[in-house]
Amino acid sequence: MRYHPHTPEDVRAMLDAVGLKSLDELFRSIPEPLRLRRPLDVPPAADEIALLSEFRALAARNQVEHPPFMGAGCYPHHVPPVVDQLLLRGEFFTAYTPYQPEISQGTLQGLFEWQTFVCLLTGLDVANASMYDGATATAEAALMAARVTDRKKIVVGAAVHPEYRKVLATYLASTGDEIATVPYGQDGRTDLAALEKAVDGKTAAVIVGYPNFFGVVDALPEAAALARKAGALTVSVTSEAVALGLLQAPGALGADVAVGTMQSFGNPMSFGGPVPGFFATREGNVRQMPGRIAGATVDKHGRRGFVLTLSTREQHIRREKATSNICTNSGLTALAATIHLSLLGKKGLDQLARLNFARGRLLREAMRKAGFGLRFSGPTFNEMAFEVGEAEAVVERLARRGLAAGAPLSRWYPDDPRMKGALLCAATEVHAPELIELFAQSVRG
Amino acid sequence: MRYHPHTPEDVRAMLDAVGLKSLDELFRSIPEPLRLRRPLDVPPAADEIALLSEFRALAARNQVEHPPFMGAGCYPHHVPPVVDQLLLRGEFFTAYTPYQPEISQGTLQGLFEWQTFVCLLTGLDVANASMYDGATATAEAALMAARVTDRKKIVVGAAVHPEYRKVLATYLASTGDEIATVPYGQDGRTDLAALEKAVDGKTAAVIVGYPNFFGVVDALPEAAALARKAGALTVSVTSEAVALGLLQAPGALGADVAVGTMQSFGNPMSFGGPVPGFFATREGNVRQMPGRIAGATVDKHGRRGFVLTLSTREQHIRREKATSNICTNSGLTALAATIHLSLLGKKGLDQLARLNFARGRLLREAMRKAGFGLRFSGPTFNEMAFEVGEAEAVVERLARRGLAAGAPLSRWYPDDPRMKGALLCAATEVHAPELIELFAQSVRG
Amino acid sequence: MANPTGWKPGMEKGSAPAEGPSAPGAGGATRGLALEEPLVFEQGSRGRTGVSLPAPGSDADPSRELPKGLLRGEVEGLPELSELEIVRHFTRLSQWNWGIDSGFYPLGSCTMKYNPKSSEALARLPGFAGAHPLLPASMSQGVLELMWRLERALSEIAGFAATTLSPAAGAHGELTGLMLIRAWQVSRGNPRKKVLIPDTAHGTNPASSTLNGYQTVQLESGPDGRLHPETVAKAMDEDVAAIMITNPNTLGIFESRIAEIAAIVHQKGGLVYGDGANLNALLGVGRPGDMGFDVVQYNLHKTFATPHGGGGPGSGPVAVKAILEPFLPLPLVAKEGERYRLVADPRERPRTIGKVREFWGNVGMFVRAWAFIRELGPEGLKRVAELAVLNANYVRAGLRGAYHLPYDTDSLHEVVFDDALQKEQDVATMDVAKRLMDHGFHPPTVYFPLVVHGALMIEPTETESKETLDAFVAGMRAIAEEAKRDPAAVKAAPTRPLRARLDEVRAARKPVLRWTPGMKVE
Amino acid sequence: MANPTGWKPGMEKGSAPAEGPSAPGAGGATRGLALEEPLVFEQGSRGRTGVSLPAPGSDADPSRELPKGLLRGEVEGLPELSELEIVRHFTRLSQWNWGIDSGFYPLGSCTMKYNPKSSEALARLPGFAGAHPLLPASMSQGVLELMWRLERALSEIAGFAATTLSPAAGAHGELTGLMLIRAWQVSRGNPRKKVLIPDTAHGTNPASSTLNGYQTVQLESGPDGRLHPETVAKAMDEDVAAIMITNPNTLGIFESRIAEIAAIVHQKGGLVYGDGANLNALLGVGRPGDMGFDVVQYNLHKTFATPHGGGGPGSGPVAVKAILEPFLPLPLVAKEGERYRLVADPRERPRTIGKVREFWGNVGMFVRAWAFIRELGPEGLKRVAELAVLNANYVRAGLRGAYHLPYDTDSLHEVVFDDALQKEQDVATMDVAKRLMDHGFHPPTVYFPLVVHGALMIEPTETESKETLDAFVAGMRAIAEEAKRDPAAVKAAPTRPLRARLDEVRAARKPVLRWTPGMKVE
Ligand SMILES: Cc1ncc(COP(=O)(O)O)c(C=O)c1O
Ligand SMILES: Cc1ncc(COP(=O)(O)O)c(C=O)c1O
Repeated sequence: MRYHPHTPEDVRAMLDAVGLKSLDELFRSIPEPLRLRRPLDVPPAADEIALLSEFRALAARNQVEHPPFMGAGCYPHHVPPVVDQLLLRGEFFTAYTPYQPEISQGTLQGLFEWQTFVCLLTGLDVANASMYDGATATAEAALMAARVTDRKKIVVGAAVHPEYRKVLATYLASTGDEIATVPYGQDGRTDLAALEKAVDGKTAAVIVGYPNFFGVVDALPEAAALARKAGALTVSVTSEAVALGLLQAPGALGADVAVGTMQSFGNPMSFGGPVPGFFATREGNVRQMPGRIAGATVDKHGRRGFVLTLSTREQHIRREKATSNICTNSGLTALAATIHLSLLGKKGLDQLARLNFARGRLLREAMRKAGFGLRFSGPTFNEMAFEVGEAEAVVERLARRGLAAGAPLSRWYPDDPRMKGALLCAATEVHAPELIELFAQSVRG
Repeated sequence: MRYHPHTPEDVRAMLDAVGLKSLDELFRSIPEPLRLRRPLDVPPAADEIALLSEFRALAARNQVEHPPFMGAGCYPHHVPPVVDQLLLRGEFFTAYTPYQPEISQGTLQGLFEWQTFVCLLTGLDVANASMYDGATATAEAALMAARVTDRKKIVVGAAVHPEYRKVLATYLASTGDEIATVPYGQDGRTDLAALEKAVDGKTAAVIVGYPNFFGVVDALPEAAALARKAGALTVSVTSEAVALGLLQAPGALGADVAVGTMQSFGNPMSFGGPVPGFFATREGNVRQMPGRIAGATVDKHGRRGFVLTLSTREQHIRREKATSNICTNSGLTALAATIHLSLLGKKGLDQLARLNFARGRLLREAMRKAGFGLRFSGPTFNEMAFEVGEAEAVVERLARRGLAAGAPLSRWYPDDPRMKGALLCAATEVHAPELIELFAQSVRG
Repeated sequence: MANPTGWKPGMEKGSAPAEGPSAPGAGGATRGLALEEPLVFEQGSRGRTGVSLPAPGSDADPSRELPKGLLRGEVEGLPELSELEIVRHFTRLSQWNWGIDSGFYPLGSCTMKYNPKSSEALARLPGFAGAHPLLPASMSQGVLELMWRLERALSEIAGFAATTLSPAAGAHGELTGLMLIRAWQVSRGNPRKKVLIPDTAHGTNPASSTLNGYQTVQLESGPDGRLHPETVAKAMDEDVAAIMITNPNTLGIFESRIAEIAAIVHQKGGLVYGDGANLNALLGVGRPGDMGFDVVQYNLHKTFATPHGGGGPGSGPVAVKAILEPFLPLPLVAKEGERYRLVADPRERPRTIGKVREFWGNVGMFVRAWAFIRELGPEGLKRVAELAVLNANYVRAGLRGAYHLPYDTDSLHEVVFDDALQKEQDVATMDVAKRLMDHGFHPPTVYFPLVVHGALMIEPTETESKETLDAFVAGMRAIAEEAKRDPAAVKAAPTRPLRARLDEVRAARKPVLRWTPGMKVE
Repeated sequence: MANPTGWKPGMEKGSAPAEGPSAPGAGGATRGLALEEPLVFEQGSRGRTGVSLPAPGSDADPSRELPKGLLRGEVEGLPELSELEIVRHFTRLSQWNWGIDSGFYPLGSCTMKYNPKSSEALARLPGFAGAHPLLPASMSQGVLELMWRLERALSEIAGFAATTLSPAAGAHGELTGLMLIRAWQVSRGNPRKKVLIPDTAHGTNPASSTLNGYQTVQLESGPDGRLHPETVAKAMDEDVAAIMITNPNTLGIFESRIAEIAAIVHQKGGLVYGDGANLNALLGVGRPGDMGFDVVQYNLHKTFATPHGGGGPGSGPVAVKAILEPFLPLPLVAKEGERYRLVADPRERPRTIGKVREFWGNVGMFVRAWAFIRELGPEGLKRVAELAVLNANYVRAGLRGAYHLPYDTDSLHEVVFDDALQKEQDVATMDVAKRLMDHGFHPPTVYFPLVVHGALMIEPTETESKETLDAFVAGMRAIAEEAKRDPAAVKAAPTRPLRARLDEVRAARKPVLRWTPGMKVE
């Protein structure tokens, strides 16, 4: 076995050193009734050649020839090959949480840079070293808001990613915090009148998508104003982080917390995971923040270096009093995003964001020509919902041609008749103009 | 341009420092009539996304779904992914010839290990740091033999790879050395009677394939005996190096020089190149050997280290008196072979060689069942010529089904009627038994 | 390990003496060229970029559509570098790091085993990496089948009815498991208030219980490092929703009385949660599902060799007994004939607790974990446990005498020593850990579990060779000797890495958590 | 470069003083953890392997078919290690190495520019990497089209009628080019005897000429570093087959009188060979084909950014004027309608010199070179030359005064200094080179070209930033200062890499060229 270095002689010598006769004896502390005395019922071992062909066959049964015309929380973007070649350096991907900073400066400086990128994009003061994903980051944001405000009511827009809201609900089911969901208007933005009603003195957080699940740039400033008035925190949720290259930073619009995922930078879709969830907030909340944080310090010779810090918030120190239970996070995906953002830089991000906006216009135009209008009137970035009649039918029809058409919104909003024919589609830099044309034509069929 | 760091400000500042007004002025030493005053007529720049799709489209027009059933000097073998992930480490592949050993110990120790592997497999004393390929290695072997023996006649078996012989002829055309080609017998091995006649007091080298181009294990010991009697060097040529895991080492059978390629270890076929040509010989010839050589020494604190050595043989020191003109070699492909051989190790190489031999038997058996006999009666490893009637027609027919059938020998032996229906085929560890069956059936059609 | 490179293992005093370099450590550590590298934000020049992007192919102008107030210009502070500059930046950063690929990494409780490189190639196949999570089932049969097979295999390996693949890491799995327990308790009329957790437990256990709205009751483990039924019986009542047990526990000791303990808890209507982080010790040897556990989480990034990535991502599937199956979070993968589909609609699973992660889980880790299971097979998996336990016990035998062993009970995949013997020279666990770096080893986990003062928690894993363990033991023993002979040298460690001991107090006192223009840290 | 990591650029005296580490060099070099690593043959244990192979699927027994004498058992001496051990071995080896990805690599004449990572991804596409060279044309249209397009582009870039892609490196291209010249001369009745080569030429030029059966006549370059028509005229006669000229030459100086020289040679029936290794200076700015050259080789691994791989592989296509086209070696790629095919049969090209390499050349390098040309386009290629020349001249300006400039003639993509000024302190070029390592730079090419005693040949290439060049100039100047202040420190260099200066004399005197059991080198 290529992963097991032990020769028969090694095993014998080591058993002697340990003073045992057999490998089985190593487990004598396990009562016999608790031992498994049959081979596990899993397939027999495969050699590497068989393994590769088996997995190639599996992979071939996922149709990915054309980039999907959807985002809905996970976006098809171009990842420059250089990103992955750097990620593959074993010193990065076979390391673990940098508990020993002197020999983990690479991971630590990388995380410090990640935190800085998150702060720059969100316009907030501090960020952590990553979360599991956007959904759990949203739930943790709600919990942090509850701790900070000592209130229990979470007000969330119905246009926030439905998966995120489901996870939020699942988390809060055990904590006794309550959730009030606010409807969206014809423009696909949070209904501000309804929001105003929902927000009160018991409100810990107001959660808005930015852009929201419909691809609409939601009324973050207005929502933040209402929240501030009520003494609640505003949580901005972003799953298409490229938009933050074009849109005003959430922090600059009044958000106190910004969460979501940076999957759009440096990370393949990988059927939805892993992704770099992010969490940023204002300085004042830092000691209530969940997760790891890298910080700068000096070594005993005065040279700058980095360490994990403020760990008195964390489970390994505070145990049941910790701000969160998170331990392993999404480190490597955060590093991937950091590398991609470093490559993009100021010019590149601006260019990429404008390009995505432009591709969104091309998609809208092509669909209009094909006879499909927008479901919502609000402003969009690179994603928008179209009126296509039988959305599910369209998806099925295009699937037969190997095209992933988009996400029928009725799946998440079964009770909203307006959603019946709504198909959520996205176009990015990977969708060449010709492909966008072809897509629109195919939707018409 | 992502590869050009110069900002307009940089360019201006640098021109100032240089004391010039414009970039064009940098070229004032080039007489105007010699300047190119129009843009080069090459396609306009492509962005990375366009680049990738353009190349994917090109790659898609090479049919490689099934492993080819041929070797003929380039062999389809499984390369464990770990090999390439180590090769991709920038410190290896973006370094050059280790002229500065203190910061090139990785390359140097790797080459030292490569040289050792070559020596172990060939059973010879010394090896160099790689050649361009097997063909030029063969030509250089002939030239070295001429230097060592101070003779001008090179005797080469007709069963030596025809491409190697062509290159040999091309090289020797300018040096005035003469070539005598010796026919092969019904068994596909060098005709020893003819060889005995050909070898005389003017003979510098006798060159035999091992295995030879027909996949036949040639009569190396007998040839070597004849050569030795005449005071000539014996050169053994191997392009399927996996065979050396099963066959007696050429050096042990009397070869004075062993050349060929180790492409079979760690290197993709890549349409024929690059490949790690190898060159090994006896201690006594070391100062006549072409190419770089890594050697062990100590640093000023007595610690073992490695350097390029015996460079007084080489062009950068000896110029027109050098043993060869080679400078850049095939370093990275040699490193790939070194990594793969290290992974295989003693057990793995033995297993791989026996596996290839076994797959060769399966192929022979499957073809026999399909009604195709062997062209040659000599012993084989994983490659052999079959009698299939219209070889070119078979190749065309299978090509239409995306199968690479093998190499029709008549291409290289147009004047030998025996070759009319001969198809040279190979089977390795990548050809699963079922695939071999399918192939034989398809050949029958 | 033979040592032909011209050096004798030993250890440098302070820095290199004039007459020559000091002898490398037991792990071969010495010093070599390293390169300082500023933050990416501290480099570059206006107008540079490291990417090559297509033209928009349209003259769309955002300011025509988006309210001015919602638009921003270029993001101030972003770096501007060429691709080569970025490559050098991250290449240098990586060179400051220690990974499993660098050398021995016996970080206790983290199972730092070799991460197969073939798995990296497989996870990058376009069919997996390029799959959108909302692809129609007809377009994603390959990945759905893989998830289904992995779920089946995991359920078999730990001995449970079903497994959810959703949780993103071990702690997330704990949280999910407790949610399931809560849902079950609620279904029986009352969520209950408390969760029993032994003092040897990992910090995530109590933290997860709190996050679940449960109050943690800590149980004392016995002098043999085990949890005793009497202790549990005393604490167990109708307010207790569950007990969380790690088996083998964080001392590497098997909770041999688990069956009795489970009976006590069950008897009073509680459930038994198993923290499966240490499953490596049990693969093919014993199954939590056969020991009285009702629910357990796996750490795919430990037991199943998916890379730790400098802190993540991980994957923490949760396996349950049949009674908890109805509550599993969505999605699940269903096989219908030869077709696979995601069951994601709560209307199909009305009692589900809901969702714990967006989409379907860390699928990239599933690919790697399944590849690991496929390559090892039944015998290979059992061999993993045997060799992991053999390695740990071999190190244990090797360090006996040189370091104090707080619990002399049989241990399995890891062993915990402490600094009691070194304390006499005022050398602490942290000093030993740092000195190990100078020898060429990653330190073990330190100061955990909390029941051991100054714990040194060593988990070698099955992929380490006897030679490596011998070298590690030699290094640890050399440090123990040095602590007597020259404690100052140990306390001065590390001397070989790019950075000497870092000031963690300062980091917490004056937090600098992000780059800001002109930032100075001195 | 701003320097916020808490150190001031400077240079250590000997090794680290007790009170703390010494200041890093101008390139950021300091010391960090490095790991000794024995040879792969000096490790492992009987029975280990690092591979996983399928079962034979047949009970074939070689001894039944192969004569006993031709069979060997296991190969004695081969290593036996696990995959993890191999990964650590080569990971550590790589960490001892310096590449372009590590930092500045101004190795003169070698054009060490950035190697695009996207090209690595492209060359690994199964359609390219997995293609057998004997695939029928119908199955290999993609790679054939790529070769055809590359051939067309190369011919245009250097201004020639046609190009052969076969040669595996620059020297191989020289050899091929001279073979073509010989064939042409023979076709005119007489191969002739001599080849004229200036004293500035690279060693491969005379070596190639010898390998071609020609006698080398060395020509002296003038005080301005250029070859003068008079010199050529004196040497030129009917015995001269050709002249080999590198332009710009190895001093980085353009041979501005090339046209006159070519005329002289042509006039006497000779041909003009161009060593194109320095084409980086001319891309889009001038074309050898327009300067009187009849044949020139490219070094794709230099000008066109294919990785140097620690010594290779390279690729050395050869471009020719129409008169030489009939003699080109095979194969060539023909385009017929929309189909591409290899012309490999001499019956189609009766005057071909034959073949210089097995199969079709270093195709993997073709993919990368074509990607480079495609990404840069006409403007980008010209920009390459402009920035490469700008960078070289900027370094030249920066080092003026600190180092002696043997030729004050305008230079293009590289510049050659020498150690005349340092010699007074008995500090030589080799000392300066080694000291540069301590600063964090790869040394320039040293002691070449031979016309400059103690040459320091600096080629920055276009992919290096102004900041990097400034740091390099600072480092070089610091060394010049140090040479006056403390020459011993310079001569003691390098002090920071894993190894100090290595004993090359010993290596040649007592050659140890391979591992042997129990080998000792002390
Ligand atoms: C015993 C134990 N339980 C739980 C965890 C938490 O797992 P994760 O880090 O994947 O969240 C760990 C990981 O460190 C652990 O060691
Ligand atoms: C000027 C010059 N000519 C020729 C060569 C030989 O090229 P190669 O090393 O690719 O054979 C070189 C490479 O070092 C060179 O610098």
